Amino acid sequence: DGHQPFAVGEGAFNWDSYNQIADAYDLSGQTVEITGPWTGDEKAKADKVFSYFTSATGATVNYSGSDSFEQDIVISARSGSAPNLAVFPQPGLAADMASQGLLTPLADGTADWVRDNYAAGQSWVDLGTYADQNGEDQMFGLFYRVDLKSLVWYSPEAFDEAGYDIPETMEELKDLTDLIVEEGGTPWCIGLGSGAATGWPATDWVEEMMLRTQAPEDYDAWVTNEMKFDDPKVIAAIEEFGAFARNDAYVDGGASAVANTDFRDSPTGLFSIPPKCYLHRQASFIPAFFPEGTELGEDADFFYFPAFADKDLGKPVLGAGTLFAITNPSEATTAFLEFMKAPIAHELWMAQGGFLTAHAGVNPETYVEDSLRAQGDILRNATTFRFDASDLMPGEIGAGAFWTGMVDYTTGASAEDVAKGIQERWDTIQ
Amino acid sequence: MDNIAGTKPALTWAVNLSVIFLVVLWLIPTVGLLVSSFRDRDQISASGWWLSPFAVEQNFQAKIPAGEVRQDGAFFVIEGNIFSGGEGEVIRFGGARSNPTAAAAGETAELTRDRSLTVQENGDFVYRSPAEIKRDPSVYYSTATPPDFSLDNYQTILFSNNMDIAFINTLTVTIPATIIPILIAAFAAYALAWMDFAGRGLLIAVVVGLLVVPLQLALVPLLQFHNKIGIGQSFLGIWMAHTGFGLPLAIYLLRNYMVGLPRDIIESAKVDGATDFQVFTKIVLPLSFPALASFAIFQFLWTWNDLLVAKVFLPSNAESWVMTVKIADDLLGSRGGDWGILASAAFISIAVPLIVFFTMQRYLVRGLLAGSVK
Amino acid sequence: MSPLLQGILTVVLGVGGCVGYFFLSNLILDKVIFPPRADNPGQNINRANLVRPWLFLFPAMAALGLYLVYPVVGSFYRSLFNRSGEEFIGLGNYTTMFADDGFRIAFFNNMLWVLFVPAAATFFGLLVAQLTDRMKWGNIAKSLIFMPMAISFVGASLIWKFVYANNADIGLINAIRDFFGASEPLDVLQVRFWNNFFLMFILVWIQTGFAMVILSAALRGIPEETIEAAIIDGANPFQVFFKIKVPQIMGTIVVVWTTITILVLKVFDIVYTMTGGNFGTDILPSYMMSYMFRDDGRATAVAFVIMIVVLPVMIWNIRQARAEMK
Amino acid sequence: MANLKLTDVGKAYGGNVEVLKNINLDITTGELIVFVGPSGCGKSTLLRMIAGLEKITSGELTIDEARMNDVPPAQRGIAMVFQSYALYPHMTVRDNMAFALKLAKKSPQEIDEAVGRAAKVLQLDQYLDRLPKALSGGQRQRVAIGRSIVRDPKVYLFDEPLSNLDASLRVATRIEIAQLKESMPNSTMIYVTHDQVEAMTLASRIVVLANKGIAQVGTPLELYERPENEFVAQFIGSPAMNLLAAEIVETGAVTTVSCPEGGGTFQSNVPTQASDKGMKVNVGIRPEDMVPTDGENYAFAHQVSIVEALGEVTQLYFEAPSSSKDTDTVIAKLAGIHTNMRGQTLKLTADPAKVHLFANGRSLLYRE
Amino acid sequence: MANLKLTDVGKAYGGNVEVLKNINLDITTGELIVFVGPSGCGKSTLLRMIAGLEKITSGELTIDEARMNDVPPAQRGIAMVFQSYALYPHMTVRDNMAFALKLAKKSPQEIDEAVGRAAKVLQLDQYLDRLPKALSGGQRQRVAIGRSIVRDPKVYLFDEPLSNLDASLRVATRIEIAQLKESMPNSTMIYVTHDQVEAMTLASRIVVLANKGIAQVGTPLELYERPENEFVAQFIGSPAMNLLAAEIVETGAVTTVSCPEGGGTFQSNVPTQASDKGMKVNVGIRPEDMVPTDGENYAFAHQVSIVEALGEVTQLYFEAPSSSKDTDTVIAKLAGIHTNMRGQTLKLTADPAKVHLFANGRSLLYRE
Ligand SMILES: Nc1ncnc2c1ncn2[C@@H]1O[C@H](COP(=O)(O)OP(=O)(O)OP(=O)(O)O)[C@@H](O)[C@H]1O
Ligand SMILES: Nc1ncnc2c1ncn2[C@@H]1O[C@H](COP(=O)(O)OP(=O)(O)OP(=O)(O)O)[C@@H](O)[C@H]1O
Ligand SMILES: [Mg+2]
Ligand SMILES: [Mg+2]
Repeated sequence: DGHQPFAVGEGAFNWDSYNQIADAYDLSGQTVEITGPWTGDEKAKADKVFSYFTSATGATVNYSGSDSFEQDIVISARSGSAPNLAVFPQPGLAADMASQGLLTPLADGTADWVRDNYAAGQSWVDLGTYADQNGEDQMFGLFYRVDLKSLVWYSPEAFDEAGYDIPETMEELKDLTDLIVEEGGTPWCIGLGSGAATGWPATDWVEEMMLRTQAPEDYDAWVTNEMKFDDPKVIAAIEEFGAFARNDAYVDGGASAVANTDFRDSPTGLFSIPPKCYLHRQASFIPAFFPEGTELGEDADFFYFPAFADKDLGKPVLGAGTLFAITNPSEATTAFLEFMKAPIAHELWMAQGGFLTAHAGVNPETYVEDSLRAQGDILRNATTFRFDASDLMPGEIGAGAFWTGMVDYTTGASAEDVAKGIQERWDTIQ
Repeated sequence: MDNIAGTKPALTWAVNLSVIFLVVLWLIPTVGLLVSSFRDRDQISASGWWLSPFAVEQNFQAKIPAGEVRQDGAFFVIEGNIFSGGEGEVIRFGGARSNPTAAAAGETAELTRDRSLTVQENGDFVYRSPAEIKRDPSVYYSTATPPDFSLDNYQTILFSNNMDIAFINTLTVTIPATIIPILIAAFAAYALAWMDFAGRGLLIAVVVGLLVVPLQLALVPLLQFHNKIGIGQSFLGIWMAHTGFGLPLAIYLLRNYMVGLPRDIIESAKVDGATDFQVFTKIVLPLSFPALASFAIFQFLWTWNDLLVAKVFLPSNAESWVMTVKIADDLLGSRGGDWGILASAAFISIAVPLIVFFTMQRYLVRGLLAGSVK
Repeated sequence: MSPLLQGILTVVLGVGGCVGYFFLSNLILDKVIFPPRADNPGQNINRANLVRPWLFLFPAMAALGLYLVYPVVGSFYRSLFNRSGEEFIGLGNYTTMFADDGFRIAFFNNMLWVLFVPAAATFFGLLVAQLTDRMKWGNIAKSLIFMPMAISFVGASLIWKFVYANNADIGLINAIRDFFGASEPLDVLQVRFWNNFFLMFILVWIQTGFAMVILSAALRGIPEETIEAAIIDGANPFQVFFKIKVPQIMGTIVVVWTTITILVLKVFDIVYTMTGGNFGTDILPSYMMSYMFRDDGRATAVAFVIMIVVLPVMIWNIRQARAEMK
Repeated sequence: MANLKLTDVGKAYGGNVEVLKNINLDITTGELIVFVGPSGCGKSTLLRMIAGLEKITSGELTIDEARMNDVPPAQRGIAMVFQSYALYPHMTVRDNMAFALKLAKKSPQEIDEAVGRAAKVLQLDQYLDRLPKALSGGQRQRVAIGRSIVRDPKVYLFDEPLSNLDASLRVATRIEIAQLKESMPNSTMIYVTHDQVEAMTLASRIVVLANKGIAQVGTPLELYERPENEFVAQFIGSPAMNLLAAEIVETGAVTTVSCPEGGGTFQSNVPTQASDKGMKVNVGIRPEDMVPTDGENYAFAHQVSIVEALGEVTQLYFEAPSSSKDTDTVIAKLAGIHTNMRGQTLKLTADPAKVHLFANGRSLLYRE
Repeated sequence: MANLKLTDVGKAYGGNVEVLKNINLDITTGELIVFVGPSGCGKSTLLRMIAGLEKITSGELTIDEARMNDVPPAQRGIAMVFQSYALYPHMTVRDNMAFALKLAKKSPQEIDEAVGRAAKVLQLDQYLDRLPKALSGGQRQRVAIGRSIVRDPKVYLFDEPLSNLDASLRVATRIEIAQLKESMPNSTMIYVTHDQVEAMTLASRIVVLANKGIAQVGTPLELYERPENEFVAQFIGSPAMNLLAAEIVETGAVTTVSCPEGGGTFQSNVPTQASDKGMKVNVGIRPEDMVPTDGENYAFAHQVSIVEALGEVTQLYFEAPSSSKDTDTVIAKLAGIHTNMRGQTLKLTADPAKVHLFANGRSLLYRE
């Protein structure tokens, strides 16, 4: 709704950037239609951000969020009733639509701007650049909002009482895991259940392991299938994941519980008394599913999912993000994207919580919590940043075969078989 | 039939008992959902719904503010009440999260590093530590929590913004989307059942075949079509879409019912001078009430619970949301795992269809055709 | 204009329009195009009667043609193209599909569903319809059994999570196992092969209400006298049921069976939300959904396989219709 | 053995539409009882109560001394032909007839034989494999009859079983039924019919139902010759008995009544007492008993308004004289063909033995 | 005006079950035609073809010279009473009767009046607001009749409309129908019945159907007095005409036949030619024409096996003598009540005017 939580001109926000937009545009009477995956609370936050665009330019913003965004946007774009902008949670889908001519490229110069203004700018440009209908690469996607994946959540209190220390390396993490088992506890909570999308949390694990066992170039090759899915390197990464998930002693409920426990329920084990587990690897959004009243920093905290000390791969970070793409251009749309580039648009959400950004020009003070700021730091300190591979793979793989393959793997199939199956599937779509 | 003499009571009993058994079998899952709809998410994942009416022993954590530490010899001591003055009854307690029920109330639990903890039933505790107390210690205890039901989930749904509009929108979609296909289908069914023309068998086959067309295939071309003719995403569009999608089943059900009507009655009406139109409206339609009512129930249910068609054919702004969209995208959205809300949503959306079912059930009458022919 | 008002207006206009269409078109046909007063009334009336069925059928056929036939034909055409829709690959989608293990599993499971669900739902529906037929609280019992019908598939899946959950504190089945001393909870949805039946039972649970409503209407249409005659002939309640009632409502049973079969071939929600097609529970519609909007060629190819699966049911129905028309 | 006893039986539909009350009837084994009565008087209802298809609202029904009110139909040992046939639409004629036998676990030969026999009697042989919907009305009715006669029940209930049959088939079937009855002296038969001939020829006793109760029970001839009341008098015999208003002028073993139509007096063999003199009575004379006369003492004189020549007999209709009661027209039936009588004025009288006297609707024969 | 003409009309069900063939019939305005014939001979079928409810397989139907084969029922100007009633189950009796009138856009008063009148005639007044399922069989049938007589069509088609009515109501209704017919000289009526009396009294002409075709058409008395063939002879009249095998011994205006049962010869008024002498014939005598005789020249002599006293008449059954044909039993019908005749041996003869002669099934009267 239109209620603005922060008065214009007050606080640590970059109000200058707001004023620039306000001065440059007068769009009264125009509308920007946007659809995206944010619903519920996130939609409310986004609406608040957008309301500043309205107050600056006079243009109305209609954002509607949908749980089945991926399906909805394809239908509406194909049938010619697409909104002006779409917020894609996965570059893969955007690339698909770009190749079908359903997206309009961003204004010239956007690529340069991103390169200059985003941390690790080139990688964001690459992630937003796809082949159009004619096979020419164009920049279609502007990233706004980043999720950080390489986090392990824990209860500081439980750690404290048990005297556990935050592991700095993967080796230490494995030792800690064994130690917890020795002391009669269960170290991990892992849940792959997510209805039709069951299995996706496991893909994150595998991607993390890829980044921690192989060079980033290998990761990139894997994403594009230059390196086959059944490459021994990939299989090794899968088995690294299996070392955690397929060990009955390591996971709450035993290995068989992994596949069908809802990912939204799985973190609650951290907070039960006695604890059902001590560790939970999941992206930055997961606190939304912690029990009511859980205070970040106090009752729950995170640490970086560490890298192997004996591999010289630095501190790789896995992330994901949403991007804006034009599905139906208009004057107001162009203006809106300008607004999205402005630091204020990022700060306004940072101040509401649950938002990370790669925009270098924002004022970190506007992060509402320390923990977010800390995540921001992880992002900033990353030596390697890679985007979620499954989001980049073709839908049938990244949002299909990969998911189900991982479920098969956790329920007993061998990594080779699973990887081979996925590769076969990949072969059929080329 | 109800008048038949000497129905055996044993048989009646057996019938009653089997029905009770079936009803219970059918009801158990739903009862689970109903009960869960009154509980919050944490409770739902803490204990089974069948235990919810009973008090359960649950473990809690109480933080002890380290403020008023008292020195007692070599020990640092904190005293107080874990309920901080409130009511409560401790059953067991412990000093470590990993062993929250180490000792019974009133006993003293020896903790690591020579610390000890005593908690009375009423929550009074004494915490003793040989070392200085740096961090607020926690006491873990178990207590019987009484069953906790609330209407919160329902409140969340019913009083969330614009739920009234969504409700009205849903009705706006469902009512025409129920009536119009029935009407069109009834005519077609009559033609397929009682009119003689070439290609009738083929048409029937086509209708049966179309029953199986997956909706998803049709969405894009249809929305394209609607955009082309200028309907776009609108209520008119969704009515038409539901009509199209509902027709095969409607025609199929109605036709099958109508062919069962006695031929003599229809012929008699024709001899009485009725045109086909009149035969249809005055004879066939009234006599087909059971089939019309059955189909109305199903079409209503289907449109009422539909999410996909609503999302595709209605504009995506909040003013046009129907309840399913509202619940799926707005209320559940980021809270996909909130079973309590899901459960209450399921129950709220069940209410109207059940009312429809009850009202329509009256038309599923016996002996509608009795006395008409020998 | 408020949508409610708009809705009421459309109901009135729509219904009025439909009735008006049928009424006026008949009137015009009879009075204007083929007036019976011409030299040969019989001929004109007959011409009118040749046209009339099509008047009755026109709206339905237009809607069906536009909303179903046209997309289907378009889709079939689409299924001959590759993923991007640019390259014509003939039956390529079909051949790759048949070579796919996932498809074969889905197909096999789907056959299980097609055999089991309609049979079980019809059986239970008939059972309930018959048992409650003359019962005092029959209507209440029926409403309770009908209730699952009114719950959305998503709601239903949630309900069954409370039964199947792999946790004695949430899932009823595991709670019962726990009560009888089973140590480890069992995820019934991961028990290969049988998990299909656990999923199927959800649909049976839902669809029994449908079968019950239709069959109960049919049971009530049976002429009482034939039942009385059978009773006098010495038939016991079972014989009355199986030899008199069931044969007389056979047509309706076919209808119910067909409808549920077709539903089985369309419903993916249950599998989708309960297991996401994992653990060997995929069925064709959910298999199709994993391609839908990504690779339309493949998705529509699956759709056509589904339509072919239903062919025997169609033929059965056409036979039945022929027999009735005699 | 099948003694049927109805004691004070009554029936009300839906609790208030009273259809029958205080029916008392004793039927002994081997009887063939015919129910007759005006359409809608409750014949089918009574039959259905005996069958157990309608609950008995009040009173008691016993078969062989056993109370039957609450015994289910199947246990009563009855076979029934429904007025509406009630054929099983999904079974062929053969299966319709064999159904009860199959239920009774008869051997296939037995069944075949019984069905074949019944089909032959009812001339249904060539239709055995048809479904009921491909039969004519009469054929359907014959199947219904066939269905009951293949069985061997204690009690047969026939509800207008021949109404759709042609005359010759009707006679043949009627005779079949009579023979069937004779061959099974231990079974009882209750038969509803509107056909006088059927009633008269078949019945060991006839029950006339009217006004929710029994008007008279008796052998066919009793009812014909000595009707208890005007209702029965007019109901039995076709066309109905003519009733003429008159006054008793002389009493005794033979009663003389005046006839207001002029024509002075004429006699009836009904005895009266002296106190009856001057009593207003209705004189009942059956059309077939009316004889033309030239004498002075005729019962009735009028112009013939309609002549119906039926071949065997001719019926003459006289426009209702003011004195006739209840029926508007007086009818006389003369043997042979008399087509040229229209417009003639005829005087009619009757044999005193065939003149009935009714006072207040009741026959003077039955006075206490 | 309603002249109906059937030319070579035939009907086959499902393409092969031939039910009727070569039906030729000319019906002129104002006639009341009665169809009779054995059950299943195709009466209803013919009626339904005239109504347009059944396609005419071959031949042509015209009404007032307009070919009707393909005209839908509503346009033929007919009203019909179905053998199966075919009441509208969801309408009250009143609405059932008013339906056609409402369709014809009659004014409410007109409708009320017409329905009221019909209800009164049919004694349905008190049932006007009931649904068909709460009516007795006869009441339903009356509603069906009422439904047709409230209208004013060109052609009435009645399919056994009185079969479920009691005798008195039947007579009354029959007379109503006759009067209705009379009051509408421009309408034509076709009436199917199994009741001889109905057929004889109502019909201006009777059509006897048999063996897929028409056996004879004629006025009732023609059929009774001069049946063309044995079938009609036996079909008309109840009980059926007795047929006895005999041989012509003397020819001329009066024919003398021998009777093989002994008893020498007796006469028939059927004229024969000299060439007929010695011809084997069947002698037909109606039961009601049989008279007991003591003379030598009797037609038949036998012991009485069954006596049926119907009140008005008594029927005597004689066990079939070897010479009787077709019917197994010879029946005689004597006026009055004769209960004590069982076991007696009677000699029977008949008035020569009432003795029919048949050769090869056809009457000698109709020889070319
Ligand atoms: N649908 C049908 N298919 C085949 N044969 C049929 C069908 N309907 C009737 N018949 C046959 O046609 C013949 C004539 O039937 P119809 O009903 O006209 O007889 P009917 O003369 O009216 O007899 P009834 O006096 O018994 O009513 C019968 O032998 C009947 O079995
Ligand atoms: N379900 C019912 N509810 C109310 N009245 C009924 C019901 N069924 C029958 N009746 C009435 O009960 C009376 C007796 O009906 P019943 O069928 O016994 O008559 P019936 O003597 O067999 O007549 P018919 O000779 O016409 O068949 C009729 O007046 C009828 O209207
Ligand atoms: Mg009756
Ligand atoms: Mg007939």
